[in-house]
Amino acid sequence: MAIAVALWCVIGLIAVSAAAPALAARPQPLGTRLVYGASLILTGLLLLIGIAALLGGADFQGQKVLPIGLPWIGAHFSLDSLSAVFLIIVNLGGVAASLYALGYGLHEEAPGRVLPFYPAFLAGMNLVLLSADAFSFLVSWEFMSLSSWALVMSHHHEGENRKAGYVYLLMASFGTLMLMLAFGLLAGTSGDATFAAIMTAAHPDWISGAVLVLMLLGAGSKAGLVPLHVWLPLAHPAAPSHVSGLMSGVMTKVAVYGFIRVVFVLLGQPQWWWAVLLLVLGSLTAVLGVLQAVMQRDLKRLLAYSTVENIGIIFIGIGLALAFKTNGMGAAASLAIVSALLHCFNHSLFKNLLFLGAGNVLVGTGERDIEKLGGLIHRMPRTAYLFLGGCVAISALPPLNGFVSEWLLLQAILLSPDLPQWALRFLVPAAGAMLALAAALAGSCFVRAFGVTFLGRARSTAASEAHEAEPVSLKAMSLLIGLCLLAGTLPGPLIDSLSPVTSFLVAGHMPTQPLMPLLSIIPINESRSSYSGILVFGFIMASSWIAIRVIHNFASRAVRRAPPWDCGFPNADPATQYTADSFAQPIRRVFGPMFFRLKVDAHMPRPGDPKPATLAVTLRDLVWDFLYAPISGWVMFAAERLNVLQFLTIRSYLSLVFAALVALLFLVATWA
Amino acid sequence: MQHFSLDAAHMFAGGMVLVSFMMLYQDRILGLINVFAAHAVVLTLSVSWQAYIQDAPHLYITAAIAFGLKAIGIPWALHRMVVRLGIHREIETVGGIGPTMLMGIVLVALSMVVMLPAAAEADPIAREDLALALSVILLGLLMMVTRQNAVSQIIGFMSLENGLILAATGAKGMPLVVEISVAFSVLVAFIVIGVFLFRIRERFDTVDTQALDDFREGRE
Amino acid sequence: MGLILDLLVQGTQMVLVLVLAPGLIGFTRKIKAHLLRRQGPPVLQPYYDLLRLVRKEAVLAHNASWLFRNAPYMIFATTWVAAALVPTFAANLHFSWAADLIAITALLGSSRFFLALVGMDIGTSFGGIGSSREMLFATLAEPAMIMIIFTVALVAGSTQLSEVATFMVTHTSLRVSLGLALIGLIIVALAENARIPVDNPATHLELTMVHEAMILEYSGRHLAVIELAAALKLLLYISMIACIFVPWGIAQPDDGILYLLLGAVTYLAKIAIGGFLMVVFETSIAKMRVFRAPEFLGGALMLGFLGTLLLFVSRSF
Amino acid sequence: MTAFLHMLPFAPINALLAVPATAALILLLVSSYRLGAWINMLASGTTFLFALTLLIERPAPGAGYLFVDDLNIVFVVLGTFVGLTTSVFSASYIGHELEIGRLKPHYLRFYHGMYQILSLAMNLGLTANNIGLMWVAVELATLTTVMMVGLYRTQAALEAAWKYFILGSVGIALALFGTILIYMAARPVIGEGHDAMVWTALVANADKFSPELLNVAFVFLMLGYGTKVGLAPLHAWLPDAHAEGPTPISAVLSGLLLNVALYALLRFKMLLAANPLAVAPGPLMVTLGLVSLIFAGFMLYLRRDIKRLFAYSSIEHMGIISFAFGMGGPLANFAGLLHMTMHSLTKSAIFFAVGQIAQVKGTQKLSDIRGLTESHPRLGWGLVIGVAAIVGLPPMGVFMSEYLIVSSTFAREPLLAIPLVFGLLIAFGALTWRLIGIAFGPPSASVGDAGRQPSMVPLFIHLLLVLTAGIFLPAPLVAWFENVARMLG
Repeated sequence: MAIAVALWCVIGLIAVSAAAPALAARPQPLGTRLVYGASLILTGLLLLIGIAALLGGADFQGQKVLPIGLPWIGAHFSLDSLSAVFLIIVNLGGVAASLYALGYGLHEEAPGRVLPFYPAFLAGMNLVLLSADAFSFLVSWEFMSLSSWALVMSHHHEGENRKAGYVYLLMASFGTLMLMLAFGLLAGTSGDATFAAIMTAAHPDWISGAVLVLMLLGAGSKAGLVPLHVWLPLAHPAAPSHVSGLMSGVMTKVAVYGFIRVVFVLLGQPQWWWAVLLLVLGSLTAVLGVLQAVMQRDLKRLLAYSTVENIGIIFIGIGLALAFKTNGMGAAASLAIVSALLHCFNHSLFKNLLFLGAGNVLVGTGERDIEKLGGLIHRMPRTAYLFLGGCVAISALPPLNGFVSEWLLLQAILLSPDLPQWALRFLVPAAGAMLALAAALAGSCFVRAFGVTFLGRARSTAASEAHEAEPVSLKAMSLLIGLCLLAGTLPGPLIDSLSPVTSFLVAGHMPTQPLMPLLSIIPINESRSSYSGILVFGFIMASSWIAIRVIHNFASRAVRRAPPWDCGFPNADPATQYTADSFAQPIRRVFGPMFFRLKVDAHMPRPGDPKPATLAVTLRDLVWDFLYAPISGWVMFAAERLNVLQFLTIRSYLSLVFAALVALLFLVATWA
Repeated sequence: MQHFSLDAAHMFAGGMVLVSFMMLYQDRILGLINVFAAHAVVLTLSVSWQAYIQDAPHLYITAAIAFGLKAIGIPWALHRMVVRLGIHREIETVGGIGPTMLMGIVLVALSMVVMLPAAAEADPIAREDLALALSVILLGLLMMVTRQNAVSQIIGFMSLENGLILAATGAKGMPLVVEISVAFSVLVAFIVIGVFLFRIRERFDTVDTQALDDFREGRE
Repeated sequence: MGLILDLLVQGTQMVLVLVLAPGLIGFTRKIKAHLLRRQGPPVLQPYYDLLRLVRKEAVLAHNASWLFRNAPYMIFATTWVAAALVPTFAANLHFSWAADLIAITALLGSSRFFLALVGMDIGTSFGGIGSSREMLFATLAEPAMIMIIFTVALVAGSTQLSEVATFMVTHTSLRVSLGLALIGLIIVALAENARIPVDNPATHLELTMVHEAMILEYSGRHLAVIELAAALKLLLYISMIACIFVPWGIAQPDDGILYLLLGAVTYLAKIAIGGFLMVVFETSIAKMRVFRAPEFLGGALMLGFLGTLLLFVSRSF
Repeated sequence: MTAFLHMLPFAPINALLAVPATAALILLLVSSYRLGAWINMLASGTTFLFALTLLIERPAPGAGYLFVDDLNIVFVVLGTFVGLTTSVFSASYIGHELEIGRLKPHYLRFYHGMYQILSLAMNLGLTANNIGLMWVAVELATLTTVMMVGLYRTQAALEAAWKYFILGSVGIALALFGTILIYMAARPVIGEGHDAMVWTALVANADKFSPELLNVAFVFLMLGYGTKVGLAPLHAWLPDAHAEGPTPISAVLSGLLLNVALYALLRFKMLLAANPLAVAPGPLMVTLGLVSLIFAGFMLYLRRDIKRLFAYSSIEHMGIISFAFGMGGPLANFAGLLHMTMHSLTKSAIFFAVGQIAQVKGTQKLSDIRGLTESHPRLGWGLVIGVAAIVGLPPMGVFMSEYLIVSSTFAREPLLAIPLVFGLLIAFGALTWRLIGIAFGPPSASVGDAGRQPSMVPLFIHLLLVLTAGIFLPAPLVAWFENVARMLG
């Protein structure tokens, strides 16, 4: 029943999409409001369905077969606890983004390029979650890519964006082809590609292994696993901000869903080396992603790189879950998978929030380069407040939600000494160290992002004349920050609600989280570790309240405004502030030579020479340099070489025919 | 009688291969045209012989077309054209006459190797004919590939076609042979007219290729 | 009844750390002055300073934002909560379940996060320098801390400090990993508290300071709160080291009042010794260049990682 | 309906030939180009209707030179449909060409006549129950298209026509030799004369033919008809012929003529497959298919002419289709048929768009065509959808066929799937790169108006069909395709 309603909602989204070109052509506020309003309602419904399916259990789950798609098997759709979890993630993001766009969308210069694809994008993501056969899954998957690609291309006048769109489309197609191969292997020669049939079939070890690798290539490229992440920081920022938020916060989670669905549900018993692969890739992704993020000057690109980092963290969690599952450690596996799922949820909240904040900044100032911003906290106080909340959450600081999932993941890592495989035992602590490093770097990254953008003094007139965003957009962000706080302070019910998923995926579940005492969460048992978000939050609130009360009541409340002190040498020029690049300099100096082939050309003129000193910093993306540049080089080389064949004389072409004929005749002669 | 008819058919077909070799050897255009005319004459004889032994009068039409068009009409037209365009000089070859001849021998051997076992069940006339016809076809192709002059390439194509007619007439009782030979004659006529009309002088690739690059795809 | 006592002990602990923290600063300054053959200010001087600061009016730069005014309380609150959660004289307090070692580290991370932000709020170059360097140290110190926590947690089977303390009292044994962790923890503590050789708490030489650079623009009550938070942090680290590595004497909340008193006395002795050792170390070493500090902290990270690995390996035998 | 068909004084199958033939004669006499265009559309429409009647009732097998079975009816219906839509597109396209003076009215009389003769030739080739007749039809089709390619009489157009002509003639000669060999193989079994060239008889007796002779024959047929299909390395005529001729002809070439040649190949493949001793034709087709796919993929990168670009994409898709048929088996054959259908529809739609683009931009140079979605939204988005379909993005039909090909290949022969996927990606990279350049960015200058209304209709009809097929294939169609796939073995 619920599945039917969900499908109707998706159809509704597609219908909105189809009607959108006509609406976009109308006088603007109306069309924009109608499209986003409809999307808001439909995603809201889907969200409710997701919640009902997760909490209500079997009553709200189910199967449906439609006579479309691949002719022999039709299109299978189903809703189970796993898809319900991601349905919640996707549609929560959809609700927030649609709400936000009710305000933000009015600033869109070319609504005709956004409105038709936005609902389609939402529909595509939902369809991926509902699909229960390989073909529908792939169609939905690629439909999702294609509609988001169109959104990326909506600001197509900038060459950067066109390049981003190209790389994105290419990588998306690569991913889909890899998934196609994976499903080809799974479905076997029979061609029966329903998930139910795949699940019941037995897969030899080498097939499962190959499928895992293909899934890593396919789903990993969509999620943004290093080294397949290159498209992500290009494409996510290029889209309108609410779409960037959806792509970063939500679409990457759909990729994670695809990975979990295939690897945990369809493949059956994992092998331990899978975990090794995942842990290595995950750690690499987390650290490289965040290091790149620290170096970025483009606010939205910074956020996109931070998405790469978080995907790394999620994959570490998934890898751990696989490692535990292989060895039959159900409780530990459930802890790891819960941490990964929870992080998916959390990341979708705060990354969406941050992108929406970046959207406000973009609308308010027209700038994405943080070096040209500064002091926005005065002109856009509410955005600043909300963005700060997002920064705290993503930096994994208590009492917000980012901390909870990373804490759970660290707890899961602490269980790894019980693993029997040596490689894993060495690898897991290393992954833990990388995770901690990534988390710490993320802190730095967001201090820099918030500090340079919102604090200090305006570095350009655009920044000094910024204006606050629409109230409705701010409401959408408030909704997200509220959820961040809720998930951070009361994670217990969330974890409890995930238990059907964990028993489904890894045949184990975490201890039922007691509501009392102290509303704390307990990964394994009480004496091992516990954390109570609400209590920590309460403590912090109470003690800061006490501090303020005490000081204001018993001491001075007087305030005097004065010029800044700055050790006695305040300089009125905003250019004397610390810039984003200078903020990143120490980290660049420590990690740059290793990860970016850092080159610094500092040129100081001799004393007396009036020429300005120059400083040139070059950072190379090693993944690009060593993987993508050579590949595109080879392709172009081959194209150049083969292109000669376009300019031959007819005689030469005849010679080709002749040669083919003679060769084949030889073949036949020797055959006989 | 059976034996004799087989020998005669064999002789004519072999004659065609021989003339094909002569064409490969020619390095003057006018000479080449003459040899081609001889090629067509041998074909005419061969087809007539087949018409006789197969008792298939319609093949005489084919023979007549071969004689009228290829032994007389086209050589005459080509003669005039060559003279008028002033290209009755040496033919540029690719790789020289000697290697081409050698290659030709290899091709003949190849067609024997391919066809003789393949057509083992066919009756002997057809078998020999087929093998020799294949040789003629391959030699014709070889000629097209190794000559840079348009006229000699046309001649190569026509000798290839002669090989086809040889094969078709050799296949006893094959229907549509006449139609096919007519269709081919139309094709050949088109080619000749094309060369003539579009003044494709030196080679098939007509005009100045540099100029074309502007319009077509030059290298980036 | 038990609950009330629990809450009472918990409350005592919260007040105790607050009261003790400036004292520890004063004590270390005094010792340091003695070691340098100076008279030094009285031990109670930090209390006087704080009182004086609190009474003064606060001077804010023209472009200071709301964040600038509110952050000191956030910094103080998170540090205080963290400090209150570390067992001092008694373990297994009622609220100790609220957060484990990792959470305590993260709480300190929160306070640092806000500190680094306010360093950038006024838009001065010194503030930026301070924040930038502070975050660099943090990027290395935090993973080091996590690895140390791993080591400890794997030995004790818990990340809960009270559990760790109880375990250490009952299962005393010498372990290489713990030794490595101790050294690592000391390095982290020095860095986190802006002590020599990473930073100099007493300096106002602009280009070398880190912590002081961030709070350069603060005055009056805001400065007082931040200073108090810094003092709390020092106390917290020393308590933490004491609680993990020399947990003897820590009382349980349901022990008698006598045990609690005993715990308090031993605790005082422990932090005094801790402070003393720190000062001795500080006076015997020179401050490093800023870019030597990453190597120093990297060392702590390596030690922590080594400790963890050794444990993983030793488990299998 | 059936009763109505019986009331007709002639069999519908003959009408497939008679209508174009009559129309051609009339068209050669009509001098007004408008009237000519209308007659052309009318004749194409009538032919299409008659082709549809074949779905309802087929002529009895056996007698006559023509026959209809499950296989060729797919081609006939598809071919006449594309012929119809192209004639509609052509009407408005040619009008514009006339206005700008690229074509003269008396060329058009010739053009329309040729169009119908081409239609005749293709219908004959598809329905002929005689390999000799089929060969003649294919040659006729080649000659007419050569004429049409050279229609503009520019240096480049003549060059392209000439190249096409020469390479096509050689191909046709090779095919003829193959045909003769097939006859030779059949003669001892079936007996002399007409019967030994009749399809139905050939297939029925193929298992008794000399396998060696069949092998050699297939080599010649593969190369001969393969030239027409445009498989690398026999493809050289194809890009230039597409690029230099009038765009409706490019659409017909890609959407129709290549299919006719492919159809011939499939017939002979069936013949070989029916003989257990003959060498399997599959590997040869797979190899040539892969070579074409990868080669064309690389060639796409450095193209500068928009029509040549899509011509190479046709080579690529012909490669995929031959690959699928070469793989064989019900799934791959089904996929091959579907892919062929989808490619015909999509590629001709793309050429419809491209023709208009070249007209509104006044150039075929890729570098001078930019920002179409902005300057001509409907045309631009039409092209975007078309290219998205042709590169195999869902929810278009090509995606379904590519999915079937790739997944079934990987399940059976993993090593073959790797070059396949590689080729697909290479081509994808080039086409999307070009697409982004054409459709997005700041628009380049336009010369003409946005094109006439009617010519958008064929474009969107084709795209709609492709979209529908990607989502929903009607059960009868599936059953029918499955039947054909089984036939192909």
